[in-house]
Amino acid sequence: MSNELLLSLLVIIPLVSGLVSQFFASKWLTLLISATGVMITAAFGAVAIHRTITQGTIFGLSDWLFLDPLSAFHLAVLLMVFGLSSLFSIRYFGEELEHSYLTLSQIRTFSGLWTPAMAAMILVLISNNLGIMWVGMEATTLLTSFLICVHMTRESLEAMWKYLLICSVGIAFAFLGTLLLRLAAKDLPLDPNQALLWTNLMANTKSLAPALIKAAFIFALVGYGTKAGLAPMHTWLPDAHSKAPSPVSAIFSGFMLNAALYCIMRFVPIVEATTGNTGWSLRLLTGFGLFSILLASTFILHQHDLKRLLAYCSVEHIGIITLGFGIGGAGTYAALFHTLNHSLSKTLSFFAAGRLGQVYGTYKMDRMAGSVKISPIWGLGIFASLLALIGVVPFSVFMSEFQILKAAVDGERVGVVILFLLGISTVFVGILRHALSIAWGKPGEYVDSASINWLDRLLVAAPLIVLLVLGLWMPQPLHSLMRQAAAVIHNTHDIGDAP
Amino acid sequence: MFDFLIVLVILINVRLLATGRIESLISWTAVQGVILGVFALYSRQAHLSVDVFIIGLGALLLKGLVFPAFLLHTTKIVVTSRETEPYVGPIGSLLIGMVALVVSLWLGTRLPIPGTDTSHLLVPGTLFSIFTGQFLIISRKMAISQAVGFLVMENGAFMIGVGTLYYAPFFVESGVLLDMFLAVLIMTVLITDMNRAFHHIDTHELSRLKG
Amino acid sequence: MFPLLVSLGLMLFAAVVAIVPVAKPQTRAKLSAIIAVVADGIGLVPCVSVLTGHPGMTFVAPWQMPFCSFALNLDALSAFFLVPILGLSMAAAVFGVPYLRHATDEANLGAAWCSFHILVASMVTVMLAANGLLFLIAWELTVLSSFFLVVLDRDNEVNRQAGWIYLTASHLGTVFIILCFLLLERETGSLDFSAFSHAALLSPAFKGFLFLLAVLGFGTKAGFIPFHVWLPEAHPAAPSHVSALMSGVMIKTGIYGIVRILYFLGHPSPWWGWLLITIGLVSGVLGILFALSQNDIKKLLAYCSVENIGIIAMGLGLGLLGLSLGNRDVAVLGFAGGLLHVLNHAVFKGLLFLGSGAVLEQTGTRDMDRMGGLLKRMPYTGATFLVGCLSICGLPPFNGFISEFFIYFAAFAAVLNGSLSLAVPGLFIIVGLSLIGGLAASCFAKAFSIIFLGNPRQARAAEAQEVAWSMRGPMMVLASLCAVISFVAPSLLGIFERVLGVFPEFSTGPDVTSSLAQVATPLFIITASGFLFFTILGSIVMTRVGLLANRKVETSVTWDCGYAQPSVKMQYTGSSFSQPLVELFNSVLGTETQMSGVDGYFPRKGSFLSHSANIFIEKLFKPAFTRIETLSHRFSWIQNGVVQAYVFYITITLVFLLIGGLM
Amino acid sequence: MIRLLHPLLALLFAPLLQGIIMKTQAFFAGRQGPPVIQPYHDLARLFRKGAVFSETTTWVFRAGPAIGLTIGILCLIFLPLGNMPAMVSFHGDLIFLIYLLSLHRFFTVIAAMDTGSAFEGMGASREMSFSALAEPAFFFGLATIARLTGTLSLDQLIHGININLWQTHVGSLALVVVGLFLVFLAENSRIPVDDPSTHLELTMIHEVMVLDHSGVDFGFIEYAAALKLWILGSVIVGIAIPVRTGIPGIDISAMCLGLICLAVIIGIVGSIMARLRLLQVPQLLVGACIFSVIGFLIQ
Repeated sequence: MSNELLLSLLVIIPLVSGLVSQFFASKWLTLLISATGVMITAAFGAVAIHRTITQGTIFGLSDWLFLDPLSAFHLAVLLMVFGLSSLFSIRYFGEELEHSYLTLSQIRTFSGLWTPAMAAMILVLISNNLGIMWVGMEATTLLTSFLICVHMTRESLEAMWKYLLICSVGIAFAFLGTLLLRLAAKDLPLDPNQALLWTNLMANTKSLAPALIKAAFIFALVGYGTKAGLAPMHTWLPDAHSKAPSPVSAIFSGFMLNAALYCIMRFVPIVEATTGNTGWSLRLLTGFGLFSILLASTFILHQHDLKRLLAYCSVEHIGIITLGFGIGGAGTYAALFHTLNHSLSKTLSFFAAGRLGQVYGTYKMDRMAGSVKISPIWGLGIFASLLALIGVVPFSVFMSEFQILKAAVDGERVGVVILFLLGISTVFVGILRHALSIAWGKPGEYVDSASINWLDRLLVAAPLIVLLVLGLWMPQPLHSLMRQAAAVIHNTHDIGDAP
Repeated sequence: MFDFLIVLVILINVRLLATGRIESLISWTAVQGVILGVFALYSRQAHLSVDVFIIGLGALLLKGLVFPAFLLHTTKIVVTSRETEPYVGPIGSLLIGMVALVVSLWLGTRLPIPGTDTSHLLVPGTLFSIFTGQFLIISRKMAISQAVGFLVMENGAFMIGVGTLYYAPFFVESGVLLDMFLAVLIMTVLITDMNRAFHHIDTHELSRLKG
Repeated sequence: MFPLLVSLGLMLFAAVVAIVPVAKPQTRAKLSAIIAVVADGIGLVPCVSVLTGHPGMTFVAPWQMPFCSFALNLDALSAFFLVPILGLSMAAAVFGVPYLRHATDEANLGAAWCSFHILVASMVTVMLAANGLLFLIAWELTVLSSFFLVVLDRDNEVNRQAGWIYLTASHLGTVFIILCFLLLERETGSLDFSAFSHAALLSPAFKGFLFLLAVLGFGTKAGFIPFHVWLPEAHPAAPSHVSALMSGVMIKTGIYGIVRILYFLGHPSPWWGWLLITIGLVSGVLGILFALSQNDIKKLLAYCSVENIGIIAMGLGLGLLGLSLGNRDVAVLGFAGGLLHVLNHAVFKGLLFLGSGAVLEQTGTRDMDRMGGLLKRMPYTGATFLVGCLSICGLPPFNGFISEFFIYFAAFAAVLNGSLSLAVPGLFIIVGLSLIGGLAASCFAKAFSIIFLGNPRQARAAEAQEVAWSMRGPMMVLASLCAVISFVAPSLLGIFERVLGVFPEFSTGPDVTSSLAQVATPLFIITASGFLFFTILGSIVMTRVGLLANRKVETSVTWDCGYAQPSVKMQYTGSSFSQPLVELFNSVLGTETQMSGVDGYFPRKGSFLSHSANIFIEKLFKPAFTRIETLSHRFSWIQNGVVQAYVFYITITLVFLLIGGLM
Repeated sequence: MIRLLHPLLALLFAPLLQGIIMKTQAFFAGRQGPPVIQPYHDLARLFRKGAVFSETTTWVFRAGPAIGLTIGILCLIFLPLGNMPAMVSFHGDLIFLIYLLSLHRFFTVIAAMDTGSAFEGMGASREMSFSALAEPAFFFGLATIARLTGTLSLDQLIHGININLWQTHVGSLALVVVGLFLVFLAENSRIPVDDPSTHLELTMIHEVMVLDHSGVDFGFIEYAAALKLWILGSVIVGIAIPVRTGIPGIDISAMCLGLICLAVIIGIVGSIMARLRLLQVPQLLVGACIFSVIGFLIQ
């Protein structure tokens, strides 16, 4: 199969499966088709990633589509998160179907938007053209906004409105950023059709106008940063995450934020090369990262709602990732590693929160006590994932945080080290307190224990095992993929300074 | 001719800042959309091919007719014609608008566009539109006004896009337009839904989710 | 090294055995405990051989992990710490089999044993690790596995709270360790310990900073005041055999860490010594005072661990001071005393916690004021507990005295020969140690007599029975070790020679042996007088038996100045026993009492309640945490729910960045 | 052979010191008083008696007195008297000595607690509290002198104190002696800390702990108490009286005279002072500590 076809299929299959799912009257079938679409895409995606690893960057559609190590790495995370979330959506909505809470139209809304949203995110990753990347990102916002409202309540409407408005504003900035980038390359002797291609821009950084590039980066940073949930643009995030159905929250936190961050990372090497590798953009990233960590940590301390807590935790972790990118050097590698770790653990925690929420009928943490008794599997899931999120050994989150810290210490960034540690320690204390009572507190009287099947076990075990293994052992292919991805951001072929 | 159109856009922004009526907001945005459509077609006259023409015309139709029509339709449904007590009154809005204009002009001097074939008002005009849109979103309470603010922002970005790039990839531009279309569509649908759920569209009261 | 690897493997295997549902939980528990005992035994072999003079060993395995290598190193220092770890684990595993059966329900049994084995395995790895990251992983696993044991009794809110405090404190401590390692890595270029020794060449100020980080980080684990707050919460909450392990050896990993870092840092500055001595004095005196005011036996023991850690810190501090000021005798004896106390404390604290476990199992309470008269019903437990009490008070002829004697000796040497900057700390140590000794004697006289002597204060105490042999056995072994260590003390000097020989500072300059030789004769005489003691005692007892042989020996009620109707309630309780001292030191203890007195002509009922909260929790940590929480509330306006405000933040950010970026 | 002399002296004449104290007190009270050898009569009588044990008690109760006596005898081995050397001496023997006494106290206390009696518990509690404060003062005093004489062995330490040292360091030595004397009073349950002559009431410390002991055991206790008085007394006298002529006759008699004087002083203090309130005892002991501190500082 040619690379062209392969890359196109990655977008087409999900779109088609979203469309197909609309034509069936069976609720289960609709859900299953959507999940099948995701799985097929995942298979093709795996092939594409494999090709990137073995053959290097692959291109398609006159270079408009490509898959370089950076996007391949993100694609791998995406596929993992979507694959798991789709399985979980069967379980999650299946539970509601059994109690007939869901109508066919709601299921159709979900299926019709779920895989197209995936397609949009894949488009973001595989498009070499920064304009198309923007289109994909905006499409993501639009497609996912109605996913928040699968259960239409006052609060979910409010959350959706905030999400839509804030992210649209942000995305508009990102659009301007993209245009400014294009303007900076305006007089380059390039075919206009090829002028917004990232690879072309990278090849011509010497002749770009620094002032415009800087402005472009600021707009892109604020714009995509809004979508990524960087503080202080993160405000939509707790609302949207807490009101969306859990599978949707899982992809929000597990991948959508990273996709936006990925867009920023596409800008970074251009900016750095143009401004003479002074670390200007990296300093901005460091600042946003630290601010996100600290601000999120203050909100984590007094949260009462589990999903909001997890949402703020996402802000914190996106902050950590951004900080890692901002530190640069080995920090970039660590940030990529953290992306993977965070996505896995956050996905699991949203799964668990969702299922437990169904059992308890609330997300208020003081009423969700004793989950291990109520549902051993999911109770364990939420507890383990919360531990993983706060960086407890031997989960791999510890490793990536350690590496980021190491990069900061090696770079003699005293302030960064102190603030970073302050932030994650606060989060540790704040989350741990809740984790203990959620796991082992005294459950309320009217809570039935939940039913459990093999899918539940799989959904808890799979991410946990991966997190555990990565915490103690780094597989060579992943290692080299992340190194190459880091090299893409550093704009070096020499990847010697990464671990 | 360019400068004239850009000044028109800026003046319309000022008008938008000063008005409190939703219908007036929408119709002035429509005018702005039409101007931008003309702007797009005019600025690309030298390279006019079929796809560029389609994009230009599409932008004119969408921004000048379709979006305002959507919004006006929604306004009818939700039966609200006036802003209830915006956060900032007309005078204040105008003052802030002037500050924003000064900032935009200053930023324009810091952001020279390569080449000599573009108007020096283009960047300030764009930024001013962006700021105006932002300000509308921040200072108005009705959800529709915020949608209008979003449109104004997009108009600004559109202006610099077509004003400087005589030839943009068809896919990118059409993708952008499609996204815009969807965004406005979803916003209007959502506003209708919200109106059904809350019996108002005053976003000030949409503040149950906090902390 | 091979036996240790086998030992580690077996421990992990035991952990697996404990949780894989192939047999009944009880069977699995027993099986895994047996495997663990075997593993501990195997592990002890190389440790003992290294301590007896065989060369150290290293092992490096390929491990795919950035910055990490699976490098293990067994030198005399780690062997010295490993011996108590493995030994006490063995005792705890044997004790745990019958104990846990009562302490937890069957569902938790597998998890409890699994955590236990991982705890031991990770402690062993901490001792062996020769790479910073490997060390950290093992270190954190120690915390995590013991955390699960602390919260084993999960329905108990108090235990969960204890678990939270424990994990939080440990984690915050670990942050400092991580920083310390990372800085060492930055300066030496690798996280391997072999590279860390280059740190000796750094500037004194930087080394001082590293030392401070190590004290903060490892001191939290060791339980230095004021970082000790987790200790009195977590140790009582865990099952007793685990408490024994935690108090006996786990907190010593903190001491190990400090010593290990000291080995890297080369020549110390005097203030390091002063710092450790100050910490030691404060921890020692306050620790035992807190212990004195407790009614909960396990809490008492936990606070007492703080005290003993203080004694260890004093020894190490004195050693450091001697080293930095060039007084070899003080240095060697101080270190040796501190290290020996590590070993000794493991033995007697393990013994005491096991004893408290036995008592807890029989009486169902940790409140000493509900016990009493148990010596008659549990003679073995009582006798071994008494040995533990005597040892922990540092009374001859048991092992606690030996290590305190080292420290005294070093302190007196400092007072005798040193300049004033050495003599004054030495004097403080002498006084502090003697005060601690007196308070400890009071504390354990109270503990032993309230639990084991007098009349039972409650029905369950009256129905207590001696525990199973498999619980008695470990206690008896540990009790006899208390005596044995004391009696073989002169021959232990060679071990210290080797342990200190690893220290680069000691491998150069005058011989360690000559300094150690000073205590050889005293130790020999002390040992000999131990035997003499028993000889004289024997003859006196014979005399007594002879004298009483043909005389009338009666039994009666306690005379009590002729009061005819003594009641059980009239006995002195633990709180009344410690009342004079508690009142004397009330300003630091903050003991609160509530009394409703007996009033009127026909008084009905009076009540008295005393409660000693930890002043550091109440006055330092709680307010600090509350403060942080209130501070965090200050920011909640940011998320005020108004979408306009949210967009406003974005605009402001953008404008600032634009102006700042393009200026 | 001379090394055996001091232990023998102590074993034989320790009760005599108590007799002297009683005689002195009687003299001050204007009474005839019992003969000086009355303590020997008491001991003999006790050793002839049977015993009554409380049902509550265990072996700990029986072991207490025997261990106490054992320790009293063991301590004598390490004890010099002026120029008269100790049987055995080593570096750090003073630490060992103090801890042996501590062991003695520990067993006395738990033996008392074994009865389950409120009175004895009270005494035990006080004994432990006060000794915890007395011990640092004792150590402080010895440390001061150890620094002055430059040795850690009690034998050499006492030996090293002579007229010259007193002349050069009279201030510190005097303060240390005062401090040690206060500790001595406390450790031996003397007025103003404790009153051994009453056998009832809530005011007692040591005596109340042995309420339930009888017969042979009580004899052990009494004898051990006498030995303890001698042990601590000989340390104080050794420091306070710097007669080191090297002529055995003069040295020994000087020391014996010193011990008798000490007994008389105790008697006088016991006669002219009242017992302190319990709350003031810690202040006294802290005072003793401060004496030693100043002694250390001004050397």
